[in-house]
Amino acid sequence: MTTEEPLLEVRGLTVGFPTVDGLVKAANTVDLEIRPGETLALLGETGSGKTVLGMAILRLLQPNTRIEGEILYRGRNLLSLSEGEMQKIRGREIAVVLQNTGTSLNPVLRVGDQIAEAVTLHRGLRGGDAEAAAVTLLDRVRIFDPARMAREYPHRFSGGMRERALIALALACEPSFLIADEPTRGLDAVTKREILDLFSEINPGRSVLFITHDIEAAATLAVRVAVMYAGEIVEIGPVDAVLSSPVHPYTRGLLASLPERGMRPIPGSSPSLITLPPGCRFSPRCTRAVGRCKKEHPELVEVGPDHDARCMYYD
Amino acid sequence: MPGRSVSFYISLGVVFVYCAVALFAPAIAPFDPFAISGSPLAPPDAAHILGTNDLAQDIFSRLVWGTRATLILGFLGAAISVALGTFGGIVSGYYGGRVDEAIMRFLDVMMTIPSFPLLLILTIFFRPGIYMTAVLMGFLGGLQGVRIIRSQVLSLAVADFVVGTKALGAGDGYIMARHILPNVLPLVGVKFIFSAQHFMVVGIGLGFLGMGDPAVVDWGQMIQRATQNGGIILGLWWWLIPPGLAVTFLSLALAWFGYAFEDRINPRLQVMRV
Amino acid sequence: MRAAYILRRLLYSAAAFGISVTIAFALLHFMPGDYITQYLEQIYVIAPPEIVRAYNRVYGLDRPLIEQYFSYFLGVLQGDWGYSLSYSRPVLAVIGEKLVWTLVIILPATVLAIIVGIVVGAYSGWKRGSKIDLALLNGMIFLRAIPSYWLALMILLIFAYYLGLFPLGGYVGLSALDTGIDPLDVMNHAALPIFTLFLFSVTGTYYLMRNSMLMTAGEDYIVTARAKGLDELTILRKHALRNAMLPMVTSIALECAGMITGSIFVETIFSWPGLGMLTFEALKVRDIPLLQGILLIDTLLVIVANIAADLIYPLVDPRVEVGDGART
Amino acid sequence: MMHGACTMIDICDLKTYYSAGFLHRTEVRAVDGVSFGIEKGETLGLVGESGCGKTTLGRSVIRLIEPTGGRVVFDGTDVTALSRKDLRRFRRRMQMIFQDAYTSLNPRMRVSESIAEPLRIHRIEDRAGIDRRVRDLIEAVGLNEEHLNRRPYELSGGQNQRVVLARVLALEPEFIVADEPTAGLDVSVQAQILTLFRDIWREYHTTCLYISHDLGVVRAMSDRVAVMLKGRIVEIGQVADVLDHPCHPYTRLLVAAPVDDKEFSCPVSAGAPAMVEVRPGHWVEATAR
Repeated sequence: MTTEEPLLEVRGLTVGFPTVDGLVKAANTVDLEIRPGETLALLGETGSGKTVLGMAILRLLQPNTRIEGEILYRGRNLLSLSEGEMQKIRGREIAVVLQNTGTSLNPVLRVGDQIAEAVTLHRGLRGGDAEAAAVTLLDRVRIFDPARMAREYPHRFSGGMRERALIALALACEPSFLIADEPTRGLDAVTKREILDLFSEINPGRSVLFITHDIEAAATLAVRVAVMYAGEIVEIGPVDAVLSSPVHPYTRGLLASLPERGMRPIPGSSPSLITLPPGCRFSPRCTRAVGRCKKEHPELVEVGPDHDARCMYYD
Repeated sequence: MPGRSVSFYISLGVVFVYCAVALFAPAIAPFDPFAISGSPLAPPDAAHILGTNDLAQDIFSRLVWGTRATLILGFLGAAISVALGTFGGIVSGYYGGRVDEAIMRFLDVMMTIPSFPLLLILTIFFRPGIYMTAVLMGFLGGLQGVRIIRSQVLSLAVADFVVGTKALGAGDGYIMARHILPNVLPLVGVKFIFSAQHFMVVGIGLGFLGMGDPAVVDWGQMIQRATQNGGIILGLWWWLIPPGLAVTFLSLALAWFGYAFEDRINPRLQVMRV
Repeated sequence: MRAAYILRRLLYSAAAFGISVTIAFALLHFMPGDYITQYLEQIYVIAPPEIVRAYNRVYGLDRPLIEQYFSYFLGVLQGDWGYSLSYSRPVLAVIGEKLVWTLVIILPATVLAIIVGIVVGAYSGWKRGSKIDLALLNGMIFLRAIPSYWLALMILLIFAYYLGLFPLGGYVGLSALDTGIDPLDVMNHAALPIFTLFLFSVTGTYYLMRNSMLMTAGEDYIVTARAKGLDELTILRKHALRNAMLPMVTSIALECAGMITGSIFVETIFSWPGLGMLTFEALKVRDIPLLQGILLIDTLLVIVANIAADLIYPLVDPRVEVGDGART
Repeated sequence: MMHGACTMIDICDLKTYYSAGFLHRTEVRAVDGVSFGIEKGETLGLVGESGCGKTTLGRSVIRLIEPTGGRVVFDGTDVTALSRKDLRRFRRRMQMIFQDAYTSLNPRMRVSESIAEPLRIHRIEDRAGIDRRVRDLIEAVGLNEEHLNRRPYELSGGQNQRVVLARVLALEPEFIVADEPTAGLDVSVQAQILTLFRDIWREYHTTCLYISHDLGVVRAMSDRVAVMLKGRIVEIGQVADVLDHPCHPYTRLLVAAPVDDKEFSCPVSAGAPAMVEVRPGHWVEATAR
């Protein structure tokens, strides 16, 4: 299956935000590929760089951000496209479901109109046709009485319904690639399950980058999992391999931290992204770290079939 | 943001110079501001560096003495306004409920009455001296301050750290003094600067409209004399321009200081501004 | 629901007006020294007691206070706002005449200030941090710090006195004595006052709009719009502008009170025969009934502006259910 | 009725209603007649979706919100009947930990001031004594003296939550209401904080009401669990009983149990809803037919 041409390929992506205190290195030489039709979960904690990676693909980061590397989508480097060309890709080829569901819809426009806007823009449908398309989309994400809800404003929608509306918006032009940024954050257990079900249902055959900190959600949806720590990918592989027999000490620690898996915490805290530790970024917290770990920066190496990890022990 | 920081110190410096002039007015002014010290409407010369007015008073001396009135109007007014606004805002926002309801309804009504015409009528009847004028302005301005402080206190009053301190067994007075007040102080500081600027401009405006305290020299009355007694017709720039320029320059310095100060204490705004 | 809401706002404004009538009355009747004596002192060195008594009778000052209050209140409601001492005419008639002239300069100035302030402020906020934004911002801060009377005086000196482009004051030229009032002539006289009031007001609108736009530009729904593939202009027009304008509705109403203050100075300096100059003259001769009337009309203007804002707000913000208060 | 002999907290028919709206005043029954008890040293988990009234219940129990009706008896003292003054003195014995540690600390206070504050409010120690206690406390929660001079924005979420714990522990409370104290934290930090809580509560023998929407956390932290739905407790019992053998339809939905499990079907009541003991110590609200 690795022989298939990837839909999107990230090569050596480095993202930095200049701040008063120094350059925040949010992502560091990230290599990643998303294959046609697969759901890849990008798993990481706050500040690991997972959201930055997703936003960088669509070039939605602040203008003063420093981005290096390549993002190849169907062979075209998105980072070298003009803003106009990029606008044709956003929403049509690559769509995104943003986090912060509560504030991602424009409060003064009707939900249906916000969806119809994308339909008009990319599919050329106008007026009533676009509205009808919006209603169909709302129906598809299981919003009850879609014709009526399309005419409502976002404040009438509950958290779960807004999430659905955003998913409908992302699906408006049948993008071949969907980025979902923490779509289950802040949702109740029951609603979260419904949204996860919806995701697996609406995306057959579509490539999805599922950005999350929720291991359970990643296990439910993903085919492959990439684990990020301090701006780099430390482990990537098939979901079963990574979540049941993790290799990297961070992945192991993360899994052991789960209340269901014994709740054994990793000591210490994530490093500052301005002054990253030398050598392996995880070494200050790693119980197995040896002298070499603190000096040399490990590369991603193959540790199993289609399964890579960034750790000296496997070098 | 070095630019902002530079303007912060420069504007602060200008305000200090004004304060110094006010403080040492007797030493700086060459003449008694009320005394007849030459011939009327004399153009600037060595003795009268800004000439004389129609009453033959030295304009430069009057300008120097006028600084005092301006600063008293501005800073006393601001102090009263900010004290009232802070106290009212904290009480109203913290207690909420009926107290808040009563205060807000009262303010709603007061806000409907335009404050400057109201101030004019109050001035006519109280015939206040300069200190009372400052108090009057401060009181009217304080009513608006209550709203601004209150809106901040409303969110502070339900903030976890306030509820948590209540859970520790702290009394209301303690919470307002130790937790609410320190968190609104930066806002109060900004409000103080902008209020001082506003009250100086308004106070001098009162003088300009003939509502000034006749016992003191103030720039407003100077502008009024100059405009009403022929300054424009005769084109006597040294009579017309200096007092207005003095207040404009001070107003600018305070405004600049206020914005720079706001930037300093409000990192969120700082990020957003530039 | 909507009718109930409007009714409540109206009742509320009526209460505010009633209280301002009361305040006007109280201020003028409980203060030391009655105004008739004060006024007559300006005419006679020592006013003959018969004349004082005659004036007191006409103005009802010999009756009990509470009776005076009710008759004043009823009078105000019936359009009897008292009798101007200096004009020897009913206050309302004097005010009505002057109000027209004030509106002639205030309305164009306000409309212009709102449009320019919103457009420039929106641009500045959208392009935050750019050179143009910083230049505009600093220019506006500068302009705002200049006292309105000083601004008016400088504009008068420069454009009328030194450059001679516009008349020095008044509302018509001398030729009006022969030919009657010529609108073009009036416009020529009104240009500088309007320009001054515009400058005075535009800074506030600009600053509010810029701040509002800064907030809006950072919102998540702007990112959503960008992620849809919309171009920047459409995002600004369809998504940012309307949200950023929401807080402006109420702010602009508040600016009206500022315009009243500004017009007092501007009209005085340009000798424009509106409410502002009327205020100045009434102050000069201590014409208390007239000042009372001016306070009431100013209050009414603010009330009208507030009601307008209350009515407009639910139209632009769907989140405000008609029936909730529009403002918090 | 639902607890043993050494009850620490006894809540009886607690009600907290809010009224909202201006013209059309509507009443929201956030807590609508809740009764349960917590034994000494026990942790009771409280689960339910957002808006079910968990937070209101937690705050009403320690009277941070005035309940509309009902009683809370704390170790023999009727908390709901205390005067404002007595309540303030009584607060030493019961404390609260909030969801967001960052907003739980005054941004203008240093860590040392925040931890010392409860001691000062209750005038527990002299100056030197407070200093010593603050040092002990900061170590107890796994931080060190150099953190004492910091302010909340200079610390991470996890560190702030430790400071909050130190501040709360300063009074050595017997009862703590913890309202989703790790909801905003990452899994690895959550594990650090929760193990710290568990160790300290065991050490001090603290009674705890632990509010969370995360069933995994509740299972790890509590002895018993109560399930809340629309202001009412619908199921309560030992953690394993309730989460592994849920009876109430809502609990079953929450834990995603198979729908047609006949063995643990919900009791049915003919009249008003009432709690029924389906197994020893496992109570379920009977659904109305």
